[in-house]
Amino acid sequence: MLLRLLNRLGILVASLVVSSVVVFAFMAVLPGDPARVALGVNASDAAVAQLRTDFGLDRPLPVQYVSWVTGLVTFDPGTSYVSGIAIAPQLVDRLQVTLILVGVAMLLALVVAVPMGTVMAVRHRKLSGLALSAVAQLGVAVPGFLAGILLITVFAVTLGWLPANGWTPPAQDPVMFVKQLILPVLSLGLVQAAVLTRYVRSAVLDVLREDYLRTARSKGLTPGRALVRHGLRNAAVPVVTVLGLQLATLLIGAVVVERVFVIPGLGSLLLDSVSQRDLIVVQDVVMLLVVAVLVVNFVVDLLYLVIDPRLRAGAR
Amino acid sequence: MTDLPTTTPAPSSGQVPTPTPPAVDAGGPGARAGRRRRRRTNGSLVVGGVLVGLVVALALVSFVWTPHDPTLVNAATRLQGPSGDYWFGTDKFGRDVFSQIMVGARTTLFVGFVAVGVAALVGVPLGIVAGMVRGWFGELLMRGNDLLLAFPALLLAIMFAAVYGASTLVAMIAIGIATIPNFARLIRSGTLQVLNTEYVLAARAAGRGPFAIGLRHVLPNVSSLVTVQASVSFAIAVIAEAALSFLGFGTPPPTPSWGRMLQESQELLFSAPRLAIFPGVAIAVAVLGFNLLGDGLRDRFDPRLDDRR
Amino acid sequence: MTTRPTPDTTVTDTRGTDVRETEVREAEAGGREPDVLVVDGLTVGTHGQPLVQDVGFSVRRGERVGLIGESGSGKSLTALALMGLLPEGLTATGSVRVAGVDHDLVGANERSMSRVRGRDIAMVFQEPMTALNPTMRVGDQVAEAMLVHRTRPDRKAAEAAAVELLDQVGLPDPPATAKAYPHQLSGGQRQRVVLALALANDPALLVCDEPTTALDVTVQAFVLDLIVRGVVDRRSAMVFITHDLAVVATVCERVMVMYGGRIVETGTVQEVFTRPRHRYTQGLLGASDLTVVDDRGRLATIAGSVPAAGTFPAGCVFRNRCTHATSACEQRPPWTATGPDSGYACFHPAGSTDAAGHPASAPDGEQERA
Amino acid sequence: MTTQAPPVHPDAPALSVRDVTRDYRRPRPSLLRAGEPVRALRGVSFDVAPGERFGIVGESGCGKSTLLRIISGLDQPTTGSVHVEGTDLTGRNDRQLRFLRSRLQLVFQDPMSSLDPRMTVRDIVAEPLVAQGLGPSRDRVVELLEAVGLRADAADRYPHQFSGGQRQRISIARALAPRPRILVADEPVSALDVSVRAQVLNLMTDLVDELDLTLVFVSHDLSVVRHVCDRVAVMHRGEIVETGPVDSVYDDPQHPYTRTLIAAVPTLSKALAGATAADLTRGEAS
Amino acid sequence: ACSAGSGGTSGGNGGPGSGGTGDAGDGALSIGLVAEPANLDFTKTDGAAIPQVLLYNVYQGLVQLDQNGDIKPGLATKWTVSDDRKTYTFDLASDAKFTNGAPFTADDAKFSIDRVKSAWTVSLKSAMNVVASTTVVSPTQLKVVLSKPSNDWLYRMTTRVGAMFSRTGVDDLAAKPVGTGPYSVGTWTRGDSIQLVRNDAYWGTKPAYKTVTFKYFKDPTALNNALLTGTINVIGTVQTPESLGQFENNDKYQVIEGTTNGEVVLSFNNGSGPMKNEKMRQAVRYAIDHKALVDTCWAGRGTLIGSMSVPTDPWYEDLTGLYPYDVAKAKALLQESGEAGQTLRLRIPTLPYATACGTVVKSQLEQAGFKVALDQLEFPAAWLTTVFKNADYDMSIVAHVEPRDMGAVFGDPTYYTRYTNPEFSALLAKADAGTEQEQVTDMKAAAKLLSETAAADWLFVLPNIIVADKGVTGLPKNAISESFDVTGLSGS
Ligand SMILES: Nc1ncnc2c1ncn2[C@@H]1O[C@H](COP(=O)(O)OP(=O)(O)OP(=O)(O)O)[C@@H](O)[C@H]1O
Ligand SMILES: Nc1ncnc2c1ncn2[C@@H]1O[C@H](COP(=O)(O)OP(=O)(O)OP(=O)(O)O)[C@@H](O)[C@H]1O
Ligand SMILES: [Mg+2]
Ligand SMILES: [Mg+2]
Ligand code: NI
Repeated sequence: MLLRLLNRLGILVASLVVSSVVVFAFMAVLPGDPARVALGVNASDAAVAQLRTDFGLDRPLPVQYVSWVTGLVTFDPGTSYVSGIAIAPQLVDRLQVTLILVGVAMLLALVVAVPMGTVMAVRHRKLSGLALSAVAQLGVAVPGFLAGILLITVFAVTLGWLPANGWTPPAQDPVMFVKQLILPVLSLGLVQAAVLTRYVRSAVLDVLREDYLRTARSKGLTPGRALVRHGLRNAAVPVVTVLGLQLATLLIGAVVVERVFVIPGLGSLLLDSVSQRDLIVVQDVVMLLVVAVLVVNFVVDLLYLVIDPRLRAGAR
Repeated sequence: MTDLPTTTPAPSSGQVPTPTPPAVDAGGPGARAGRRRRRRTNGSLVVGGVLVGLVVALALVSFVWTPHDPTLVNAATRLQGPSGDYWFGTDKFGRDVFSQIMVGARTTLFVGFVAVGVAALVGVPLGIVAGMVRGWFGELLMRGNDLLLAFPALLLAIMFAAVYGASTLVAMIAIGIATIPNFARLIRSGTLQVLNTEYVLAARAAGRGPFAIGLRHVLPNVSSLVTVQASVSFAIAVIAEAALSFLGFGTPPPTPSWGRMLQESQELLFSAPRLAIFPGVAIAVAVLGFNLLGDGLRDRFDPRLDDRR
Repeated sequence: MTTRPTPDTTVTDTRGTDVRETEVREAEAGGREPDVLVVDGLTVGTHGQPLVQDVGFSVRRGERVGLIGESGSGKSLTALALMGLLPEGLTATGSVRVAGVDHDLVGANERSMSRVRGRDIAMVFQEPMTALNPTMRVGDQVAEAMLVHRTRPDRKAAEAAAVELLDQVGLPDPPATAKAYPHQLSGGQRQRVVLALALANDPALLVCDEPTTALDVTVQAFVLDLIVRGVVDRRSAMVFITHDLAVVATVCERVMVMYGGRIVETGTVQEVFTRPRHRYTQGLLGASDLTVVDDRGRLATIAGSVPAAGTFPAGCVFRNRCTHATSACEQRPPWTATGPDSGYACFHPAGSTDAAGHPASAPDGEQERA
Repeated sequence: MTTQAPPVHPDAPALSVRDVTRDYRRPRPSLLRAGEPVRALRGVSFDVAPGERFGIVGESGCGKSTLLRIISGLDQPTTGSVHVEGTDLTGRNDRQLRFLRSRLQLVFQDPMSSLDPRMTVRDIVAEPLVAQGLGPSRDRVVELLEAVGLRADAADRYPHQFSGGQRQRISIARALAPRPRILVADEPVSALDVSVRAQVLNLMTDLVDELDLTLVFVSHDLSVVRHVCDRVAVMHRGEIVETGPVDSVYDDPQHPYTRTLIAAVPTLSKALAGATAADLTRGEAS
Repeated sequence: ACSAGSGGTSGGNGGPGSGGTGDAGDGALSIGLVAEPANLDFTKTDGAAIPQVLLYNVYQGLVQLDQNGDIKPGLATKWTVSDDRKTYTFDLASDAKFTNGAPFTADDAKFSIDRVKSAWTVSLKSAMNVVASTTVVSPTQLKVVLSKPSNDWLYRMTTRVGAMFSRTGVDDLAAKPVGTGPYSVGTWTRGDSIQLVRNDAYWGTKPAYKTVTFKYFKDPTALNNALLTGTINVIGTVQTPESLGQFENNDKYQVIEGTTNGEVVLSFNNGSGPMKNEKMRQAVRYAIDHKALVDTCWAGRGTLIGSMSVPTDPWYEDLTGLYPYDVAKAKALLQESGEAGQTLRLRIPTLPYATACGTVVKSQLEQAGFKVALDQLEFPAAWLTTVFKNADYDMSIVAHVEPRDMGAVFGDPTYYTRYTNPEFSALLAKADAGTEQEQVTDMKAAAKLLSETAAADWLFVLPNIIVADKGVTGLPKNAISESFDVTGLSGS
């Protein structure tokens, strides 16, 4: 078990190293000069060159890479080219925002999807199940930003129940924080819930066909209890996989919803930085995302071990 | 009248009693390993097929005919409501919305084909090779593939747009590349399953080389997986294109695209909500269609669903 | 116990309505064990297509009855119908009564069925690999069977009882095994766990659906022995399904032969396997015996193969593979009782003098063996 | 282009297996530690004379399939050697083993999974011919189908349209296609029902007689082997514990394991003679 | 029209801040804008976003621009110009103080002006190239000597280049600006808002709102929604003119429409390619129906102009008549030019007005027989590199929002328009050196020349549209300075 963990950890580290090279190389080929963007339209070539030196962009690429990675490892991701401001606190702020948004949305998705998907699977031949499926299908078919626009139009602009957009840190004004969180979380969470529901449904359907569920019923468990006691845990493996993937893609995928709801999240930071060619910030954000994705995958892997004893090594 | 079973005289080896195959469906599940595939028409498949067919039809017809020129700006006809002449009305440029929806269907399909094409063309061979080649090379392929998974589609699309400029093609290649790992993973596990079957062993015993096995046995047998994954990826690509157009990284004007129509309609959401509704519904229909098609295909190809148990 | 020919509806009705009355009557009648299971006119099918038709039989306490037949003949569906565990889309009609349960199992709702399952009637399934929940310790799975029915006061007692049961089915180091997950056990061991949980509540009736088909011969022998001992010790009735004639002969006292969704012959093991009457039974016996070959070294076979469900011929279901079939077989052969517990459904039974095609009215073979 | 087929030694045994061992590596539990090996075969040796019908019995997991794969050149032994008609197979890759494909063919256990569900019967039966460049003639396929008792019109259908027994016939037809001299069968009837089993066994014995094939027949069911074979080897945990003519092994087993195995096989005659399940576990042949 | 600074004694007593009547209250105001500054240091970072927030509000210059485009006193109470028009003498306010507590003196003024040349990096610093020397006459008097007469210099002093910094307050300009203005920078939530807090030690009239928050909305629709739901009180500049209907028909809101310096230019590559051909350029100008264009892509809101000056410029002249919409003429010229078969690459930045106008321009040109390929280039990076730096384009659309930028855009042959015309350059030079009257005359001539040679096509001037809650008063009608001046705002 421990060895397996170490093994996974080794793979994680190796992946991180390779991705950092990939990310860096990608940035190196990105056309557009951060110095020129920072200096504006009429800047002289000399001034641009000077700024490039200041940014360290004139050094050979390997040197730039090493200094960047060294910075990352020592939690000093550098200073933004464009704003000249340290990146670390910004990353922390933005990540916090995105994590709250995505976390709460995924929670909502889970809370909606698990029961709904289960019911859909159990009643997949009944009208109620089909109706639920249809709802979920429609949910999947609506892009998140469209859902957001609709929600704003109805609940904020027309009914005036909730603010249309904005973000208030919870420490500053908890009530406002919650009010502003509701709509974005709904538009992100419900769409994700629709996707997740379908996976839950198919996982539960698979489990429903398993022999051990029949065994459980033959013991005298009602179908419902059999499913809860024996089925859901086994259905969890594929669901956890999808959940991990969703979480990972949402960190950046939330950008559209962030845009619609004017939320200063990681995705918005990335978009802005890309357009301003604030390469060092882009690099850091992308790396942060990659780390997040890999860590999420790592955690999902560990979860497998928790869920399914067959996967625990040394247990044979 | 007797109904003795017909025995076919076995030519060289004496009498081997052989049952006459029933006229329609020979054999059937007789022996223990008997398995029967029943091809049911399922609702998802039909509805999905119809919706996708609708989108395809719109796109095809738009090549030969649209009610109006979808890119013709005309100040005189701007913001008209639906009428006999302009079925879905006109937008702020005075362009016919219905014509744009029709031509937009082309973009949508193009988007799907490029994204899914890139993903499948790379992902499927990758998955098969990674499944067939054992040892460090296969391992390396899969690790690289996992790494790609760490770059979400939208991220790649935005970065590609930054490098190569925003265009539908670039966006969709990025989406396609980001979808490669999904295909590769799925196909690899399918390949491993196929490779574990005795018919592959039999093919080797027959003298088939690895290439022929990959092409003649593995590929056909994972093709249903590919079909299902493709239709679902299609839906995802359509949404991604809409989102990218919304962010300004997608299809550039004036090429009609549903995503961009939606974005352009935003400022008129209150005065002319139909400008948002028509493309919104179109996107939903296309996505729904491809998703349903995928579900239907999955059900149809799932041996467990029509297997007797 | 009686095997009920289906046309004999009057008997069916009276017997079907109240099992307990019957039990009492029979028990009083002559020291015979009471019926634990009475099945009548059981038909299983999809919308228009019957897969099992008019099956009727009963099993007495402590009796071990085999159900044999080729793959696809409807054995499993019959067993699942008894348990009320038919797969979706299939429905059963007729009646299934079990001693100690005051309602018919056919058509009973899930809630009342779940009270019956695992306590009055338990089942052992074919595939030991998939019949256990891979994410739950086997001890807990066995204990659960008792906790569901509250046959043990608390979890602790149930767990102790589970260890005890695992010991009874011959698993090594029962406390440790109870803590193991299914994948840590071999196929034979797993099948023993399944057996333990079926026996947990001393069910009146144990249904085994090919419990050893997936096992090695040596392991099979062991498991069969355990099953027999388990039901003998508990004086449970057992329905044992297999397609292996030798296994059924080893384990059971009586045997029913199924073909095309119908019971075509029934009798004691001795009767059926030494003097088969139905032509299908005869063919099956011939094909299974690898020691008997003709002059060219070839085994006896039944021509053709089992038709797909729903494509069995009308009349005698076996007639399109039967070398003795005549136009008479286009009618459904009536049940010919050869004893209280035996009979067959064939116009041209083996062992009768009349090869031309009239049912032998009183088979004399019966007396010989009696 | 093709590698020169090695000559056939007329006096050599059809098959000669010497001290074959095969270790499988378990997948690595970690990057640092290699997986522990599974010893599937531990020094197996035997000869099969031309025209002989040789049986191998043993319980699940004892290494029968591994052995067959090695014999058919689909796997390489860890140590030891295999000669087919005098030619050493060890150390040859798939290309260099092409000569073997026309001399030795295989029939597998599962009639469903051994036929590619997406190929027509024609393509399946013709596959060895195509693969070996022998030219897939329509006539040959029909001829083969008829040889195994299938109608010619079966060629255009797909495996799922056939019953288990019929599928196993297709499998046999495919094996016979390149006119092999050695037929290797890995539990070809254990997935079949008794009645179908009899049909397939009849077909196999007929064909072996007719075509004068050398047969290597693997089964876990000793009575089937007894019916089909002349000589039998009993395997246990990767080793051959006993070999001899079938009848003598069956009637007078020497090794204790053989005895348990034989005893555990339930038979009608024993059962009717009053043998109980308990008797089967005792390990004594009755 | 241009008065301030001419006679040399434009008096101003109390202080700047044109409005600023109300008592210092506790109110808070929230203004929605589109572009957020990357940092607060406009000495090193270009773009309109920083001065929009900081200028006049946090930083003040010696002089500043009023709503009519006139130069008014700022930190300088008055100034005089020598006869050779080279020496400017500024009398400075004596009670002005920086937010770091330091008093504002002539030393600070000298420091600030000199610092432009030494420490600034943005290209705007070239406005100070003409300064020969700065001399502190007394703590309240500063003398600036120019190397040559320049009308433009004093005008530039009203922009950010003229902002006054504290000698002890330039360490962290990016985050902590130190100015003399009525507001100081409070909290800045990056990606969201910048809050200005009233400077209670301000030397002039104190503004009405205690805090003014600039909130940033990338998405124009979100901006509208924010006002509709009360998150903000003012939309600084409406980017979606089509959406105005919902505010105009609602008596909770007021809509103020004025003008800006932003000429939306259909720029031509005068240096190479098909557009080097003057006939082509003229043909394009004839082919565009400006009225229809502004109607479709900017909801008819916007002023049509015919050259590179806006109505608030002193030398403005309506030149729309030079190239009336005439498809027939366009077609004829196109044929004459000999470039008829060429595909024109219209490479536009990813900005809302450019996208909208590009769509219309393409359609109109195609109707006149042109072949147009539309390319969208990501703004700023890709557009800057491709169009601006490398001039790899035939036509583009961009709003030149800098004030009085005729010379900047067309006076420099290396500028992306690649317009070379000695006659035009000469006129510009003359205008800069002459008196105000001469300046107006020469600039008029220059504008006309520019238009006649079809150096570009001027689509329209972006309107300044502000939507606000009804009660907010003192909102600037025109956006002609670089500042969003909040000092005069008050509410009911
Ligand atoms: N869910 C189902 N839907 C439709 N037909 C079914 C279903 N389950 C079983 N059948 C059909 O019913 C018939 C009887 O099946 P059953 O499983 O009872 O046979 P069996 O005798 O148990 O065979 P085996 O020995 O293979 O287990 C078969 O022909 C089968 O195809
Ligand atoms: N690819 C493999 N990797 C690791 N172990 C293997 C592999 N193939 C087989 N084994 C192991 O080798 C041993 C022998 O396997 P083999 O398949 O030869 O047995 P068998 O006698 O054919 O069994 P069965 O009757 O189940 O087919 C088994 O313990 C099995 O688990
Ligand atoms: Mg069964
Ligand atoms: Mg094997
Ligand atoms: Ni008959």
